[in-house]
Amino acid sequence: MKISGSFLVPVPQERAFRLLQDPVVLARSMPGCDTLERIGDNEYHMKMKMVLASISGLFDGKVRIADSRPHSSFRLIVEGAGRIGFMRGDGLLTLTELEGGTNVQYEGTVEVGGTIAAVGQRLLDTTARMMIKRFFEKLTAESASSGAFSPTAIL
Amino acid sequence: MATTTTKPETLFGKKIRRREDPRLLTGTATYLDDIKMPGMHHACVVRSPHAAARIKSLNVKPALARPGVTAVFTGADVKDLGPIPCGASLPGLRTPHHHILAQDRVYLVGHPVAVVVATDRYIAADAVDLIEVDYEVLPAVSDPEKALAPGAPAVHPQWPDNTAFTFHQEGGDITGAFAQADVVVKQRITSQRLIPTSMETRGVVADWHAGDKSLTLWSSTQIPHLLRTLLAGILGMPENHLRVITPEVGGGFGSKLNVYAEEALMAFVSMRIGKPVKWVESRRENFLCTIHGRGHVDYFELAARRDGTMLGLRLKLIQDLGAYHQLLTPAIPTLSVLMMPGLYKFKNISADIVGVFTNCTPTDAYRGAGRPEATHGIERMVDILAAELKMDPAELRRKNFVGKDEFPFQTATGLAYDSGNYVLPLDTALAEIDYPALRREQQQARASGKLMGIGLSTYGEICAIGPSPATPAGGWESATVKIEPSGKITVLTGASPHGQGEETTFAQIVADELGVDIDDVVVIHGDTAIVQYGIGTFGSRGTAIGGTALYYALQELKGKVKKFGAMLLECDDVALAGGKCVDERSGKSVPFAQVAAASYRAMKLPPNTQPGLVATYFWEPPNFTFPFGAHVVITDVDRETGQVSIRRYVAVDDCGKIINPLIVAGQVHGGVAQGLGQALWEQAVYDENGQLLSGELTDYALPRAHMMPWIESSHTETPSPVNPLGVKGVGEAGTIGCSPAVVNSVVDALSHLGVRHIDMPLTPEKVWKLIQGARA
Amino acid sequence: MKRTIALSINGKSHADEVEPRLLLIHYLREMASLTGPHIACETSTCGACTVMLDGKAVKSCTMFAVQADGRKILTIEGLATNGKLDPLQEAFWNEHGLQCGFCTPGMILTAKQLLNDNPNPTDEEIRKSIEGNLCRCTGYQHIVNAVKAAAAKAGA
Amino acid sequence: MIPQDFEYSAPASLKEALELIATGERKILAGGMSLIPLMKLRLAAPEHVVDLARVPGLDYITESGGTVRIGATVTHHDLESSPVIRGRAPLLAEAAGHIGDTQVRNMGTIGGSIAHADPAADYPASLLALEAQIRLVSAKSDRTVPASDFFLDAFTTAIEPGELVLEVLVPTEEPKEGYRYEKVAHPASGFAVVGVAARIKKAGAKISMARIGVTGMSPRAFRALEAEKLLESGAGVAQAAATVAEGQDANQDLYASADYRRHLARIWVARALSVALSRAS
Repeated sequence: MKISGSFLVPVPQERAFRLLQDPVVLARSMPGCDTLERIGDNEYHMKMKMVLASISGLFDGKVRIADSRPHSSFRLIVEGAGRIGFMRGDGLLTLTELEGGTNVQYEGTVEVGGTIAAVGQRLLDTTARMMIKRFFEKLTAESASSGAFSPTAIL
Repeated sequence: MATTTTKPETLFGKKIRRREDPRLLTGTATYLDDIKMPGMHHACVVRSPHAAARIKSLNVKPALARPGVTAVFTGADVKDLGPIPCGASLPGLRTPHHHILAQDRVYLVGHPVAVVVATDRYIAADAVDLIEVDYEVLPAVSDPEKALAPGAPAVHPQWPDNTAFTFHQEGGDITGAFAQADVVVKQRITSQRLIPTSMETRGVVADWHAGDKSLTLWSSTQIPHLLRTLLAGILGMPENHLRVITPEVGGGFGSKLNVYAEEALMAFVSMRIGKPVKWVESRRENFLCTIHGRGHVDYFELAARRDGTMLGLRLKLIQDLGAYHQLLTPAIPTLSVLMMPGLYKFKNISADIVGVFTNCTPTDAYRGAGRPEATHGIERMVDILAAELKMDPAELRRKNFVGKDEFPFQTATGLAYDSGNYVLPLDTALAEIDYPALRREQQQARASGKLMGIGLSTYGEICAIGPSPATPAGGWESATVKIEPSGKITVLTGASPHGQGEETTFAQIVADELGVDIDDVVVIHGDTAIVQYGIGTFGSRGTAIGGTALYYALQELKGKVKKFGAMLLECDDVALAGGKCVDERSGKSVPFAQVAAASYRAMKLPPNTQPGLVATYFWEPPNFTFPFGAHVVITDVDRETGQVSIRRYVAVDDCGKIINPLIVAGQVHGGVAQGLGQALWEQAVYDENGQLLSGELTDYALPRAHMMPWIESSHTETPSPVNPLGVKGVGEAGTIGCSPAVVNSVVDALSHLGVRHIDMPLTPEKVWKLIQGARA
Repeated sequence: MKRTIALSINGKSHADEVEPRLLLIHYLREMASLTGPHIACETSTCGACTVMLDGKAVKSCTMFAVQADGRKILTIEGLATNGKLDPLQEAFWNEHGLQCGFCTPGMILTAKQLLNDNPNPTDEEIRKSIEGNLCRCTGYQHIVNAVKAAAAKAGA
Repeated sequence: MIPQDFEYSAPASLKEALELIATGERKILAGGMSLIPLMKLRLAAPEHVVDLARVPGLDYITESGGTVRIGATVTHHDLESSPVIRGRAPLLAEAAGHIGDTQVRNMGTIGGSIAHADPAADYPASLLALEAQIRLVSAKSDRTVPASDFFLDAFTTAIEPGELVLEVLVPTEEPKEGYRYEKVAHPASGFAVVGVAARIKKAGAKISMARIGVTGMSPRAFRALEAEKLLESGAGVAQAAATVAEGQDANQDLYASADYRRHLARIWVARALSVALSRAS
């Protein structure tokens, strides 16, 4: 499944780039993330509990940052597996400075398998976009300690 | 005793309500999951969530620690058992070794990796979640055309081109036909993957008797005897130590015409734990692990003269095989090739099949098995040609039909069509709908911006599969008929019906032949310990071949009954009527019960006659049968949304002689429903990584009551000369005739917008986009 | 923790200890030995498990046995009275409203509610009422005929 | 097909139910039509399930002072066939008749359905168009939230931990009003690909009030405010309907793309409005 969109993060580009790669910020922003432990260069072990209304599932997986071109782009790869299936998101994030913040353009693919793929078809796209939206909203909240802009979704 | 000897009314052709129904209507039938045995365990299979992966490690300890879990078995435990068999043989066929459980690699989502055995199905389900499998995910391929492209991931590493076989068939002079042609129309036509979805999923109960080293296996299958033979081979067990029983079977449609890993696996488990064990497939497993149907990408080229004379047909057929061969997987597209000329008399064909491995569920025989794809192809191509030539599609068909005096008709694909009158159902159907008036209505509708279409399909099919040379396992069928000492009649048929109603139609045949009350007849099937060997129910063969075997067994038996009757009545010859042997000259009679008793008591025997009244007949058919028909569909297309609605569905089928019109109507309705399913709603959708996205009934759309049109079904009757009953078979007709009629109708509705072809299913969005495209 | 439930099934009282997670369909089939209701999906979409709960058709696969505590259940096994088939069963038989028979128990009980609520339904109403019951064999046409025939007989 | 083990409580009073759900991870079971399918697939695995079925007095439908009150455990079937609903909130009765199938309507409840907030559920469109209110109670609170503030996102509502839906309050429709619920159902799941609820009041030849709710198209059901405004200021149905998808994120799945869903919303809003108009007097 292809997924793309963009989000305005209300901080300057350089800071946005750092925030997006900061494991502490990532851990707080990724929906359901319980723990994020460094296991290598730009690679982290992650445990998350995805909760969406009645649906919940524990995932164990990895977060990896690759092809990092400071301040302008990088790839974020998130993968996890659990009893209800597995998921793998691979997205290229491209940052451009705008007035009032940084536009983060994302483009990539989301793959799922197991029960969530078999029965979740109807809601997969909606859910994936919702999770990304939540991520950027949390990220914006995290960034708010220094900036005072409100987030604007331009999905 | 004097008696009247007027011939009683026969039951052949009568609407007899089914004798299997009382148990089904009251919930007292025994399906597989209804079987309960003392000490029975429950098995649950651990399956791969990945379409291609290496198994790095497998930890079963946490599952074994769960109270109630008896055993867990993995690939290592079964590595020495024989592979799941493929019965098809084609030159150069590549057959991957199909283990019962994955060894070190998985090839499709749902690939069985381990089996958990527990005292309770809830515990088994819990324990599955406790098995830890570490996979190294590998690239997968799910689209057959992409699988053929250079550099595609190899489904089986030893065959990087993903090609299981190529097959060429040619008849006549195809080059000459195309050279002579004024017109050549070409079209890529797909027949999408479908999921058979019998309402009852598969299931197995296995019960090992250590004392006599024998195994009883209940399976929801269409082929108990073949299963027994093949299973004995997989298990390395003497065949006569294995008994296969089919309980009530809740539908099959071809999907249970197979030998599956779980059948061997449950046998293995029962032998290892020394207890009976049950496995019942979940619907998701059914979608992932039971065969799929269709899966064609076809490239057709049809050559014709300007006057509409069709000259030749070329086909390149790409068959999505899935990851493995099941019992008949590679053979199915060869059936398509056999039927590719349809009902038309041109004698030049060329076909090339490429069988392609993908990381998907194996395809195999699903209702129609290769023939719906062929019929869809030729019937679409005829309409495309009609549009090209600006000819009426009915007229073009009439022009090219095999004439009714040309039978038996030798086709370019090597078949001999048995009998037919192809114009008759077409004309009957067109008269029924008042075709000229509808065409006028269509003109007016178009003028006012409305979209309506009239679609025809004149289909032929190849039934009563089939003569033994044409089938991998023998194409005959068997019947035993016994008059018991009490005079009651028992039939043992090698066919294994599962909803088709042969307990009734066969009893009708017996009642007519022996002149007995139908209620005195019992038809038994589906137990290898009781029934002589048989082939099974599939390919519209149950009545045409199994019924004929019964007919011939009855002739033998009648001869014997007459001998005993004549002996008792002290005359030369007797007639059978009213449950009696009657001496027509004296009017004296003796009831069957007395004849039977005398034959078993055997105080006195007619000359050269053995005691008892039993006859067995194994009938080898000399040919297939070739039913045909015309389906006409009138559709209205919502211009704003692309929604297709069926205004009328008229089916005129010719399946030869009809034994029970009620049952035949049911077969037509059900067949049409599955054809409509393909035409409008159903498709198995995989993503690029081999995940089945239409993985449950919440996404895979089966026809529901409110989605179905009223089917106006009628028949013409052209007897088959192939068998003495004159029957041809009807199980698959509705499915084969339906899909091209629907698509032709919708294309007809949109033809003035420049639309020439639409691939199935005709989802509203797809149709809407075509309408939008035409506007742009 | 197991709980005791007491309920009436086909007019008979039953009391059993069950896990809260035990689905009603499993309770009926495994503990009450009533195998008429069937399981044909796991997504509550097929209707093969339909039984009547206090006179209303429900999917017994989408109910825990504990939810049925104190209530009245009718399964297909309880539909015929004193060996005499219900008019719907009789009509399904006469009209060939079944082939493999797997969906039939659920189909009949859903139709039963329809005829209770609406003794003289149109074709369209019949089709809508059984939209939650999948049948893969019949194309539904003979089922519609059967329900109409049963209604006609009741009205006669 | 087999849920994970859980603890089960069947409180006999509302007070007891609210105490039970006040702490911990408790899942409320009403008709079970949304929850149990998820539990069978183990997509939901609550540790503790609180069954509201034994709480007396939650299945009422009453009407007084221009408000219809619907208790949380009223089933779709009861709603669809209730003379009060059919007479005073017929739009809701029409929508209830489109939910699921016979069996689902017999078991499923209005409280359970709206609390689950499936983006393709049928009720939200009608409740938005009817300007209904939802009363939420907990052991410590009792508040009423307008439908427009209740449905926040896919599967996300204004319900706070410890709260449950007690009742739905629907202002009665006037007899002269026209209404319509239209639904494009997914052929397999029966869920709304797009569902449209429309209400129209006329003053002479003019539309004096229009209310439009749309479900299925986007992650949350919404009111087509722009279209309502246009209609009330004299615009035609086509012109108003053309605006409904504007500014809305659209769902997509195997069956229907986002663009097609937007298109369907426009078409069916127009069609629902036409029927509503023809019914208004």
